[in-house]
Amino acid sequence: MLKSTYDALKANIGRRSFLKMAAIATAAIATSALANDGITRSATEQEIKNPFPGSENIKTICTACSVGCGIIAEVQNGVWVRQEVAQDHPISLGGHCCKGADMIDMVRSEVRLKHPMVKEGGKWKRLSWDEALDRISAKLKSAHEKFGADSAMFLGSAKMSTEQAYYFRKFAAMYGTNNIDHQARI
Amino acid sequence: MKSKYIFIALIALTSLAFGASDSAIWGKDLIANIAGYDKEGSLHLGKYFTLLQSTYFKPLFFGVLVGVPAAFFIHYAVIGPMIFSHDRKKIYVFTLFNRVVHAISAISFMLIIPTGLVMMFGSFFGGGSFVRLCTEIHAISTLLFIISIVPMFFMWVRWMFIHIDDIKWLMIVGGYLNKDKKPVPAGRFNAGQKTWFWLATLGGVLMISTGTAMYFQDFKLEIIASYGISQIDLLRASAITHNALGIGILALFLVHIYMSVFAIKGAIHSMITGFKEEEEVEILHSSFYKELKEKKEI
Amino acid sequence: MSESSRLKFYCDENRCIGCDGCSVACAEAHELPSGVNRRKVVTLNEGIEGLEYSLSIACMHCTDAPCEEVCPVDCFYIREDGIVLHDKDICIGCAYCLYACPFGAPQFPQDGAFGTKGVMDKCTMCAGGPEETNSHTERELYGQNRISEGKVPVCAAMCSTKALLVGDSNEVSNIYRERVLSAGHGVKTQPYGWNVAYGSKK
Amino acid sequence: MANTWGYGAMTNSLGDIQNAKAIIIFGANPAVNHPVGFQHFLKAKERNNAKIIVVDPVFTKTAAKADYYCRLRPGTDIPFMYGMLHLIFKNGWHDKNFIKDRVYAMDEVMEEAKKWNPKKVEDVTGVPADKLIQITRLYAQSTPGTLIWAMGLTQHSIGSSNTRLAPILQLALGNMGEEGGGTNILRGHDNVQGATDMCCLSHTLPGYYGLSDGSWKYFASSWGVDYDWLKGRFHTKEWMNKKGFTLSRWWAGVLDGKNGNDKIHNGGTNLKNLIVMGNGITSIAQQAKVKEGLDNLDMLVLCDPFVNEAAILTDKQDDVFILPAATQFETSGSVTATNRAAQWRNKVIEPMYESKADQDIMFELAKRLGFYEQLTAGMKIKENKKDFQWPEDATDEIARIIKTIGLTGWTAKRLKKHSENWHMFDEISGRGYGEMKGEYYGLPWPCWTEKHSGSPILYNINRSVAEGGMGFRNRFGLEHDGVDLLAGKGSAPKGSANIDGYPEITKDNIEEVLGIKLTADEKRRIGKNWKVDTSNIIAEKCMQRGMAPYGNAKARAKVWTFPDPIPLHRESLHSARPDLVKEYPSYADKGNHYRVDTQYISKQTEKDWSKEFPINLITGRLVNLNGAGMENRASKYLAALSPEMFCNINPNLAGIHGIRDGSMMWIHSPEGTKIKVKAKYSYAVSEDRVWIPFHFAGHFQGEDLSHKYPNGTKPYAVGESANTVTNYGYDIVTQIPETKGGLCRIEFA
Repeated sequence: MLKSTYDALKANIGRRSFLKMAAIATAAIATSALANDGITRSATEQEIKNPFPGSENIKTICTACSVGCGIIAEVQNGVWVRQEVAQDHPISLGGHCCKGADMIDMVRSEVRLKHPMVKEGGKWKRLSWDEALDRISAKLKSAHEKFGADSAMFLGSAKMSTEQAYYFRKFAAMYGTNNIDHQARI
Repeated sequence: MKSKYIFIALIALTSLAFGASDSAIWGKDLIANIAGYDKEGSLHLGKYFTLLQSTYFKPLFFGVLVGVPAAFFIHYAVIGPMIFSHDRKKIYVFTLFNRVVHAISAISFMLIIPTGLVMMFGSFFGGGSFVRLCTEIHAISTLLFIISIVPMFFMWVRWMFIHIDDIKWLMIVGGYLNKDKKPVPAGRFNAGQKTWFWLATLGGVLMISTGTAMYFQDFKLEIIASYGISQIDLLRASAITHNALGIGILALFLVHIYMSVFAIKGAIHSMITGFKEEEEVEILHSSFYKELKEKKEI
Repeated sequence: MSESSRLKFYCDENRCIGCDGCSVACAEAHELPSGVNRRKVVTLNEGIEGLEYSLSIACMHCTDAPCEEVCPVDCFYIREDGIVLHDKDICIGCAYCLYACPFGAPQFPQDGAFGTKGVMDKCTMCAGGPEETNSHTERELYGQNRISEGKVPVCAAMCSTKALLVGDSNEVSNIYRERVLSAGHGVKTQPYGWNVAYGSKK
Repeated sequence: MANTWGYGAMTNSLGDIQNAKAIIIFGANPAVNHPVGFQHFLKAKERNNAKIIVVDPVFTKTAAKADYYCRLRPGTDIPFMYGMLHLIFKNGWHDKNFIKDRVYAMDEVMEEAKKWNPKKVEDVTGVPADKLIQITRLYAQSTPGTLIWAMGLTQHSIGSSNTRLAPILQLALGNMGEEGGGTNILRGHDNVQGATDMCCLSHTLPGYYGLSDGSWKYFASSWGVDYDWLKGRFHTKEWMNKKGFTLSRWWAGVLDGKNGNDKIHNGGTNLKNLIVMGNGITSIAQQAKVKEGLDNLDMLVLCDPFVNEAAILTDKQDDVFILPAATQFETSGSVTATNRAAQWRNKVIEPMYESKADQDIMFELAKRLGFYEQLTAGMKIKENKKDFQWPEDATDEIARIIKTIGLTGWTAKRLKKHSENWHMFDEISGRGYGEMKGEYYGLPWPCWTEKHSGSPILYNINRSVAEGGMGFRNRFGLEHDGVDLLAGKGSAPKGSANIDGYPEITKDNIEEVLGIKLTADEKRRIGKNWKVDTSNIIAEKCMQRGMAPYGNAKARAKVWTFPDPIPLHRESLHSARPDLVKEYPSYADKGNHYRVDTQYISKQTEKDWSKEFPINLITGRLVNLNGAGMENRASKYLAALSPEMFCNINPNLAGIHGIRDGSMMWIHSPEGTKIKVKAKYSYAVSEDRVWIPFHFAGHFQGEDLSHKYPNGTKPYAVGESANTVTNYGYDIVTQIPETKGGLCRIEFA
């Protein structure tokens, strides 16, 4: 860099230097090294002010693919406020693809289905859980009696937890059919 | 290493990732522009813009803004204004239409130029909402400028072509360097006015188009893209043109005001009433005066 | 000021697979409006054997930042650690910084009627802005201030293949050199991107 | 895979790929589908100078990072692998000792491989002979080499043969049971492995126990219910033992053979009610048929956090229920990653809005159907509780029952401890430090006892059984055609009391094989064999003797119960090479294949499909979307990365059809369906094929169905579903649809 530019820049910094930095040494990790060689200093308490006071970090697992990346969810008063980096996870080492980086949006997406609905006469209608479950089970019951259990098909999911998948299989067995499947065939 | 990226940049023009949004700036041209920045064979516009904007434009504008009035101040003090007799006949030179069109453009100039200067010296005003407001005014008053500049061009263009008088006029700097009332060679419009006309109309169109480009920023004109000019380079070129031309327009705008308000006493009235003093026409537009005489219109 | 005392980004093109993890992590962490891509992943020569590369691009926090030089309202400031930041209260959205920037980093959200552009937004290296650290206003305007919390910028931390590096420029250079050396590809000491744009000033 | 050596799962782990010296990838695109996993591939490149070889019909992002890329004609993986085997055997690169001691019937594979010389392989696969030779030499000589595959290999009518030949290739090179070797199947969804282990599958009970009476009885007693009650729930007893419909063909069960559809065999009824939990059924081949199936249902119930696009696709006007299920972040439970390792997924927040977790929906339904007590009884058995706690008691129930894949060690307490301490494990080997010493991260199954370390590398005889070592499973008898199926002399895992092959352990042979004496009490408590031994005495005794409960046998290259005992090449049902169809015809039609009559040869020879539909159609994934894309298109940031459906097309091919970059085009399928998509020029595909992503829904055959979404639930991106044009064709064993080997015709729209 030429001296004049350097001076100009220096002057600018002198004028507007803004010093809000924190000790980043603790966050130094092999891959995204933020080594402390004079550019950092310890932060004052005022500077480190937690943006989400009283929040807790919950370790959980990404739901996108089978790699099983770790996710740290920062939760404040029962609201998932921020997705943190699971830098010490042995498989993902903090890494995420775009899906994993956006897991929080799966929960807080505005287009989520918010309540049970039924289509009647071609129109969507809201109904309560009780009514929905009563109607569904009545149908399942009568079909079981009239046509046999094999009139039902259960499609589970590889997105369920192991326990849920196990109970879904058990549910189908106890309904009385082997008509149950999910995504993975081989 | 470098050659690899140049090579990539060349191919990248034809085969870039989809999924990148349709933006003309941040879309598929992004990498080509990054890799090609200031490289051999590029237009170097980014570098030139940075250089000009960081180092030259502000001082130049400041120079014009201070220098031109200072020069006139000296002129006014040393030579003083021209004063023409108000006793002789008055000659009707500007129709009502002329005057309305001129008034609109005058208003737009009074809005555009100061707001433009506020933007250029934004740091002096501390940026923020005031300068942002000026930016908006600068853009909106362009509409006034557009509706005045088009009729102005057509109503005066026939007298604005170059004439032998213009060269003579330029040789004696319009006779402003002394107070002698010697007839100055000029037709209906003198060379100074002609320059101002062309700069305000053709230059104005250029200012409007470059300004519009910068205002709307992210669009794509196939006709420009087909010349291999990327959107970002178009914007850079626009900014350079806009600012460079702005210096010229600012300078002549100041001249124009000085002439009409100070250098020629009462000249401004002709744009209000439409009449010029006969003596003023006789001296400052001698060829036009002669012509009128021949036609027996006086 | 020497290069050694500056924080830098670097995207290792041998590792970047174009998964967009960084750009989405950034958008999500800072809750960016649509149309603002502080970070962008671009794949070039797609489908051409031996030539396809992906790179992640954002503000490179240049050593002598051209944006800072051209800004008519002086809204930029450079922190001591080299992070280039700007003040949105001062910015007028003139886009001069975009013209000067070699990386297309400055972004302009659609703001108000007639599709006019608002004030500039760009990568802050997760260091917020001039408002009070970790205040609500700072979060609204600039997104998270992770640096102040002692955390790594979210894009690099969440990079799926650790292609995107951030940190002290020497340190980043070292990591890059190590990778290149261990892969037996010869020595490339200076990562691409730090000197091309701003070193050319004569 | 399971039929080759015992278990059908990824043998090693993602971190272990860093130990590989060569990586060959068939029909997988980890750079897009498993980006975080792919970092280990890239590190292998840097650490070991490992070479990556990609064999794929399209040039993927993985191929962009590879050292060698082979553009294969879709559906010709078998000829390619035989071509490799041909060269390996010819040049003597195979691991002779390994084959002698640990593989059965490799000689028959050698015979078949002789037919596939490089010239012939070039003709069938389109890969130049030189390239095949170059790659084979490299791969055979850089050991250990790991072999990766995913849906590109399995989604064919010959998918099950593909997945058998790939292990055979690894066996021939002796790349099994080694660090940096193995056959590594990359699973798709987050819990494919877990849900498959729990067998949400129509042909078996959880833990791959099958549907035999013995299995049902074992489960009835383990679940704490009366076997006769359970039997009474079924239509008749025989339907207990019959495989059900699959995900890919359930619609045939609704249509009941009408209108020329395939005939069904389903307990005297067709399907009336469909209950879907978290399954994007719009991502199933032949979507027009799926729609027809949906339209003809009595009732459709869809439980999802977002609106399942089946509800949008169907024209059904009544009794379509959409129930808001909680996401996995609003409940907790364990999840099994692709490497058989479990992780505990903690609940982050309470279910939002009115959503309910899947198990709560099941329990509520069970209450109303009158079997809630029976359904939940299994959770109370272990500690004889009055009430249960979800999901911990369910996890423990699974650990108590599932012995086949060794889940005994997977108690909720241990899994939680692993996830809480995930920072105490090594990235590459998965070994624990400090407090977690002696355990591998996530306790990859088989995890034989509550103290077992987990088995990060299957069939590794260089480690003791207690540290995750084992031989191949003794699953197919002791001998076949007079050949001993147990492993050869001296090939038992390290530290084994029995250094040779030995059979699986049962109550009857335990004393003899292990060379121990059981006490009277042990004799009373012990189960009939290791698979049903809930006392876990067999596994405990085996650990003490350094032996695997499932025995130590040979892997088999020949599966005598399959239609092709030795994997054979057969052209796709819709093949672009009619000349090869004659030489390599498909299977005979198969009746009652998962309750549906399924066509093979009759479909293939119905006409010369390639005349009318000359272009290969390949489907694949985008990095920002997952499965049917339902979840990810509901995120504005992810949707913005690919706002609309498109088709990758080579500019030269597009030029012939007058299709410009960015213009719309039609893709027609042999099934008579079509989709309208945006053309995207790409050199990733060659001129004889097009590539489309399969994550979109919301449009159908050119019609926008967006108006059918309930208010405020429309995702940020909608588009044509690729599966509207995927072709007929199902695997002969598993019935996985043939989405990677179809044909199509394109035109300008």
